[in-house]
Amino acid sequence: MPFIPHTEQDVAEMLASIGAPDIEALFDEIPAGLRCAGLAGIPAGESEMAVTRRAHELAAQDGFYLSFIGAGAYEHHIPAAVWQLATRGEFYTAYTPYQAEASQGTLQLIYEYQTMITRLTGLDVANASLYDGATALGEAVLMAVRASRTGLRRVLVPATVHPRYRAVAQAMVKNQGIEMVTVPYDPDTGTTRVADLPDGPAAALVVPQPNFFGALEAVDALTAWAHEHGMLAIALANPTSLALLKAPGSWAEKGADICVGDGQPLGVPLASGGPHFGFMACRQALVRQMPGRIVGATVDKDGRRGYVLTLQAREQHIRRAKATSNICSNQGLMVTAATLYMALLGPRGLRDVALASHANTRALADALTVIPNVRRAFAGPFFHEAAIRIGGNVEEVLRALRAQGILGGYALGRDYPDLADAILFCATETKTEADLQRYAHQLERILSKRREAPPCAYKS
Amino acid sequence: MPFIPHTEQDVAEMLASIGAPDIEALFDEIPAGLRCAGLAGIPAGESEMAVTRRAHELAAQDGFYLSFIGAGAYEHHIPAAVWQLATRGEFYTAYTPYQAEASQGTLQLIYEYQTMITRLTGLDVANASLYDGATALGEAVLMAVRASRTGLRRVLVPATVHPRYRAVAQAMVKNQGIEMVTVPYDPDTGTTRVADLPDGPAAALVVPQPNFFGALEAVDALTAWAHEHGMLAIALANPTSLALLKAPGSWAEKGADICVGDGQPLGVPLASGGPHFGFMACRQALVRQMPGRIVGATVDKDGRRGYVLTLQAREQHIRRAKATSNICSNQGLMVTAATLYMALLGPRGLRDVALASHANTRALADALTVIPNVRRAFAGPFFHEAAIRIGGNVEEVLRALRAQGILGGYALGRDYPDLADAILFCATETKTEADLQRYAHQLERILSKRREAPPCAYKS
Amino acid sequence: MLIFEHSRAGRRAAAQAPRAVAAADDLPAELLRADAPGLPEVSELDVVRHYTALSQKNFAIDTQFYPLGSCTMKYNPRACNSLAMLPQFLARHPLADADTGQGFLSAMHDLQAMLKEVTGMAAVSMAPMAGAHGEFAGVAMIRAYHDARGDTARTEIIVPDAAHGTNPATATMCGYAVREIPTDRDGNVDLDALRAAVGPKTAGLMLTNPSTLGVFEKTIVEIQKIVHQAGGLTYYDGANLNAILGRVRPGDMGFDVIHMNLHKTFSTPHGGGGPGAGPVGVSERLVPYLPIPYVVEERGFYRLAGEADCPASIGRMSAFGGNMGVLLRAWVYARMLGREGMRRVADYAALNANYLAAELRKAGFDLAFPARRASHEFIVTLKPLKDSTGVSAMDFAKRLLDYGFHAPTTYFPLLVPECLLIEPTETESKATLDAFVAAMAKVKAEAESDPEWVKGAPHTLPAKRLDDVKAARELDLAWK
Amino acid sequence: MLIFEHSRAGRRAAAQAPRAVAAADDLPAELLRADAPGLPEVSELDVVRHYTALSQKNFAIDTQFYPLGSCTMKYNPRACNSLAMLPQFLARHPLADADTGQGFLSAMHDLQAMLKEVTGMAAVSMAPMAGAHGEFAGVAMIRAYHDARGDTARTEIIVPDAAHGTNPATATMCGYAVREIPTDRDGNVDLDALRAAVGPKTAGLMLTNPSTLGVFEKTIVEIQKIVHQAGGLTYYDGANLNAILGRVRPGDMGFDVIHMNLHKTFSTPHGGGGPGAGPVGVSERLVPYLPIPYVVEERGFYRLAGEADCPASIGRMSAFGGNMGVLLRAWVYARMLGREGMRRVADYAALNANYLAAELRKAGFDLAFPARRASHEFIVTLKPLKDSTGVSAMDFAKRLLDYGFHAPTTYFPLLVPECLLIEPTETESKATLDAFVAAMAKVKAEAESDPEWVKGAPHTLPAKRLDDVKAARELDLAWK
Repeated sequence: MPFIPHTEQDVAEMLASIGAPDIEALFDEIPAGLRCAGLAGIPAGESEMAVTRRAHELAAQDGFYLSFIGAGAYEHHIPAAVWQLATRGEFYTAYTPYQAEASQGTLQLIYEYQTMITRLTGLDVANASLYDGATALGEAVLMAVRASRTGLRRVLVPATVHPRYRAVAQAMVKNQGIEMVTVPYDPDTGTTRVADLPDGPAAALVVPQPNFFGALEAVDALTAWAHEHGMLAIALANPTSLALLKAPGSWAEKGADICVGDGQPLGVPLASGGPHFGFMACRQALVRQMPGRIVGATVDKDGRRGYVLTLQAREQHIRRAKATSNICSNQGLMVTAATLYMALLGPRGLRDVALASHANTRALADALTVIPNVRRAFAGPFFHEAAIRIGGNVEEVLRALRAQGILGGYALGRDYPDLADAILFCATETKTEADLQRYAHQLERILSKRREAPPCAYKS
Repeated sequence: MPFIPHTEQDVAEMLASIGAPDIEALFDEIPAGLRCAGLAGIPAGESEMAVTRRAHELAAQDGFYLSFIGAGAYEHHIPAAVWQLATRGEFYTAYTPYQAEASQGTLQLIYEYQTMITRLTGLDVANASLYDGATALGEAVLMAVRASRTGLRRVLVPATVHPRYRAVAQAMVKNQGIEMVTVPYDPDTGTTRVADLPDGPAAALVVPQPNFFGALEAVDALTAWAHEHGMLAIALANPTSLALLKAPGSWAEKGADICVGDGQPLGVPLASGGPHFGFMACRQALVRQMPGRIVGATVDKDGRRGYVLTLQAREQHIRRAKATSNICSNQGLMVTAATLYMALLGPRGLRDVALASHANTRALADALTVIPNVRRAFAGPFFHEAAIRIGGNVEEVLRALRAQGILGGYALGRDYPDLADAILFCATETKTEADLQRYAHQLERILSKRREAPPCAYKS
Repeated sequence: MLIFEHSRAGRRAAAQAPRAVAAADDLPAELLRADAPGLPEVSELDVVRHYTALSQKNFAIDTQFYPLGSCTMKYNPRACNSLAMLPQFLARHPLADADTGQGFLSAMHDLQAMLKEVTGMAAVSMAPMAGAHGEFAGVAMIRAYHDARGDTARTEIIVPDAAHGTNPATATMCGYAVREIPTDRDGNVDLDALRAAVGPKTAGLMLTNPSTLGVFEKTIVEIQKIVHQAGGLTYYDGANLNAILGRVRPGDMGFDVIHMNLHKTFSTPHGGGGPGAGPVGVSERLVPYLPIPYVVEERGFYRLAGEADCPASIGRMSAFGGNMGVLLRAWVYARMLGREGMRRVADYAALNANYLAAELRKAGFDLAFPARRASHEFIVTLKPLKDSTGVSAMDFAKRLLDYGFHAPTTYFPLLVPECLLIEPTETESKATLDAFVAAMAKVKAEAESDPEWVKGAPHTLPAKRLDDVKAARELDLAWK
Repeated sequence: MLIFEHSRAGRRAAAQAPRAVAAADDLPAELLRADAPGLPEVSELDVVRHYTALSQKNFAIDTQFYPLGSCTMKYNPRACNSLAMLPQFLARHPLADADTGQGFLSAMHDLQAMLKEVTGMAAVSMAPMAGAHGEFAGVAMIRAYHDARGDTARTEIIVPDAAHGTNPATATMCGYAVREIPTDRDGNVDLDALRAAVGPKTAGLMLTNPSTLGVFEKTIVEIQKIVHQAGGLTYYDGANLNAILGRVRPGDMGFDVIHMNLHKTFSTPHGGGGPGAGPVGVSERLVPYLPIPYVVEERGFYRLAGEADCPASIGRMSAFGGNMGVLLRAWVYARMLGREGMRRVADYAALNANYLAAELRKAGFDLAFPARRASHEFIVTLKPLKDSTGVSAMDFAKRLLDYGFHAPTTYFPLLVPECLLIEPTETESKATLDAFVAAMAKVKAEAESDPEWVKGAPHTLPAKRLDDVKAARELDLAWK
């Protein structure tokens, strides 16, 4: 019996102790009519060996591609130490540290994580994670509405925020009667102009940096505008970029009030979409409105430093219907990985990753835009992602690239009809010069409709 | 500086403490003429990311094959838990447990391993490993010569012992004037006949079970013969087979005196040849002649059970020129894996592995020998390996199979000129019926010289 | 020591940095940060040694019996981890087209189908990333259903008082008022109270079964009918699915929605607080509202369904579709268990819980519901002990840690005073349960003979009793 | 508790067994075993929990500073492990043809070339599987060289008295008599004694440099010349190569053979006692005798050279050619270090050793060779402390464990009474070294004020002082 240690003798002794004739009897309180005859639709169990072989075959079927897709999930080198340590049984098979004295490992790690996030974001406090960047944005919107002195249920969200994030946040907040107002973007720069911010009061303005197009927003101006209009400023940031770009806590005069984002770039594999994790930091004054677990330092009976879950009165298991959120399990193991990643990279390493990613994307943009009819979609500075217009059928071109083992980027037309011929691409530090050239060469060939004999086999 | 934690300030402070002007000065006792200018032939260092990519590319280049090669190294399913636990830092980065109190993890594990080996072999004591099965055979020969009351420097070794093992043992013992006499095999059964054992005294007889051809030797008769002639019997056994076959300690009346073998089938990856490990067990009376580390149980100051390295007076660091062997580091981590493997498989699981391997090899032998001109090379029972004669050019056939992603086995002609048209093949529990059919189908096709259009792509 | 305390200006794990490139001189200076972020500056060995040491301060399934009620802390098979982390699975970009992920997607489709089968529901979406996330999806679907019918007067969700806090919190997040109903003496939902509570305002009911009290709701079918007759929908909180896997199916009980916690029932790791996965199954009428994406198969080709396929969907739950790596682990587990193995989960979870309850009772402990069968968990109340010795459930729990056992869940459910909610799971052996009973008995004896010693526990852990009050009062949430 | 004590008849980790097949009824009954082998019958969780707990009882580089002299316990980069364990590398059969392993073999060729470069030798074989195995290969080559010339009167190997025990043991295994020569007061080989020892019986000299005394042999070139002039060959024991990597090369010193310990200098793991790898490098005249296999490249194709290529080879060292997985780890490490990184190894190993020696001296400890530079390690003698307090080096070492430091090597080299051989390695930080000095000083103070406390150490470990004598006298080598 896989994973069940009982011997026949054990079972007999246990049933005798219980006073039950058989295991069947343990279910005698379940109405007979409900009892299920079996699970015919489920295959018979297989050995670890058989499932292992099957999984390897499926993985081999999918293979590897040279990927230039970013659009919210970024390929970075993950140090080998990260997952070798994160999957140690003591991290991997513990749960939420309810018994603090028996969970100092996880608790101290989260406290260190919270500290790292505050230092990246320039804000005072951070929580122990949310599901992903998109739900973190939704939680930030809810939090801002709760925290706003205005009582307003209206939040301004630029169209340059990741379309999926906007959709997820929308699904989260709409049942509470909160309105998300979309702010259009400047078609020249792909960024948000202060002039385009709508009139009328709102609880908060979301400020993405970099934005979905990879472009850098005028964060100081946007933040200042929000504060001037009595709104909170919610920063939405890429954590890698924070090693290079101004911390949200330093935007404008007073800094952003809340910062959220997706932590995936910090040591978490792409993995077809998850598990990733959302991070959230805020000013001290807002901490009681923050959702999710928070770890605090304290002392033990002997006065020695130790760590506990704190401010639990915000949470669902105490506050129930009045909790700041319904979140319970979060993305603890991802936070473990991210903490290891940030410790291994350090301030200079993370900055080097940001710089190399920026430089590679810049070099790729340069290489692509020498191809006839290919041009940058937007003017202005970008971080590690940029958009080109190719003046042709994007989906077809991407398919042709895929046949060469290259994932060329994200078709912006899927979300922005006016960008139907645009590709959003990203080249992180993982890309070599040869990789960039290969992309440029293949794109040039495809656009000029030249044939190339055997498809190149990076995918294996 | 990869892996060096020193800051400039650290270096300055440390040099000041030493009283040296610079690091260069620390080498001032090395004659100037010897100092090396640099290592021009070595490439510049690369980041973990770059080396990781390179290693993945090399691995992808090699790919996977459907392998039916055995010949001393066997593909078995390795439970995922084995290496996840064995590579825990506490096992992976500790060393020989010289400080017993700080090494109870490794010491107890080795004690458990020794116990498992004694139970598999049916002998009294076991050591903590040797390099591999071949060197274990060499050590067993040396040990038998030391232990033999006859003082003879002559050992009988059947030709059915793995040719590489014979070569390695030969290289180990020849400088000590020990002669290894090869005993011919019966060409009908591929086993050793008592009648073929040579006259004249010797210190020991080696008895392989199964032998290199996968065939089962008449171990009782051979062992009895050795003992009747005043020789020690050295068993050479496959550890998987010991779950099914009679334990060497039970061979004939008195049992084999020493048992050695390669532990690789017990949870150790094939890995192009190593690291594997050799195991060795013997009767209690011979323990002081045994080479290598041995762990013993004892008690601590409070009378609680604990474990230490023991009988160190046999070893090189104490006995120096008079040691039983020069071995120092052995294959500790492989022993860790093997212990985990044996614990996970248990007596029934290991027996199931042995039975399934036997059944698969039998089924494959049946499937192959219906092909015209293909016949078993030897009559008689086998464990999980058997030889066929194909009446054709073996190397050419193996090459054709390889082109289909199949490694068809080992060409016996490389070591046995009279078996030039023979292939030694093995089908462990990892093979499915479809795998066996695929091999049989392809061999049949190749031997009948039919062409098959696109090569099958198990190799990826 | 904190990792920051190992930091030394200029130290770094240099092998981890990419080749250095020039500063980003093309970026406007006002957008750049002036100072480096204050991450620790440490070596790779510092990191490995620090976090290895930290890990050793945790209790975990891999090191201790961890009978944390309602959390299903069972063995996490190691193969689930290694197979979910195959390089190709890890490397795949979430926005890569479906034709680059047929292997992965086929496994997802397979899991989705298996979850449909074990719950008996009409369809499943694996988009939610945790149990509470699944609850949100479920209640949002209930709301979408009523809204689509123009039935907007339904503003209440009924929740038993024994429910997990996530239930009322979820109802609030979906814009509903919460109406609590009491539990009767036997641990069942009070049917009269339920009948009194339902009405035209009833949007639905959220119910955990087996309940958080560790017993199966005997009147589950009546409950469902009462709510349905009032026009409400029924939500089945599957937190305790481990207790009934293969024995009884929520779909067969007539429920409209269920969420599953794969980190519980399908043994994906708990990871120190996640990630989990909270797939939802629905009855026919809620299928149009399922969260996206889910996996669809068309002539052997697998892909994720999106907005265009599901116009009435409550929408996306996350940017990229769910905790795929967790789902892969669940898939491996489910394939290893198979149909017989799944049923054995409930069988042996029930056997262990009932045996442990019986043995503890014999050892002098009071069960909260002694007349009932335990499901996969049960409640001991230490009220009498507290009254006689002053030793609380919290003290008792802390002292268990000294004996090498993780404590059961304490003070939940809230209805039972000084309670321990104990869930042994099916993967623990009788020997372990017996050792736990012995430790429980020993702590009880200690409480009776030397209550101060127990109140001072733990005595042998990396930290002694930690001061929660100080932590909340003098907030120290980041190192300075 | 032993794993056997968790065993229960009929229990098993069932997911690990292949599909059951019928008994092997075709095999003769007399060849089958009657009883099942007495392996433990346990669940997968039993195994995971038992061995996780056992692992936590170890000191290791990943958890403690481990200054075990002559063992080079430096940080083992984690990438070496994960890359050596890529599925394709693990799956490849050792007898698979070279064309199925060009990726793997090219890495091996690359490593072989790098090892040639760092040693300055004419050729390298990576066949030996540990340091002692490399020594065997080296001395066997020396013998093969003399034998090939018919120079059979050479029956002695000269070994300094400070040598590792493997040196004389190896000489014996190769059929040689051992002639020991003394060390002078400064820790150098006594040249006069060497001159007196060499002669027509001299087959060769085995020398460790830097020596086991932690100092560089200043007269290394003279030593080599004396032996060569007598017709002997010279063997360079590379156990301490970490001290000179990139600074000086054995080949440049005129030596004929060197072995390297990749688990030391190239940071492959020590694994609780192996596996190591002990490649050998040789001068031109020994090239024909190199052990097989080694990697050869012909027009971009890589393969292992065998008997046919190398008719004069001393032969095979193992069935399949070496500890390939260990070599892969060394390759990853070498590529990450590169040429500058290799030289830095010696630089910072020397810096750490000399700093630690200086600080310990300031703390009142006696260095065995205070007038010498330390190489990568050095010796403290506790003779004065032993004389005044009765606290031995062993007691001292055990007490260090209580402070969370693995003890240095004790009682080796044998020449120095009550010695601690201390090797910090380059991967430890100044802060760690300072903490170690503080612990050393504290133990010294304890020895002076309360010697019995130190003699009773360790006090805080999973076991107290273990009885070695009983272990050897009442042999208990397997559980019954």
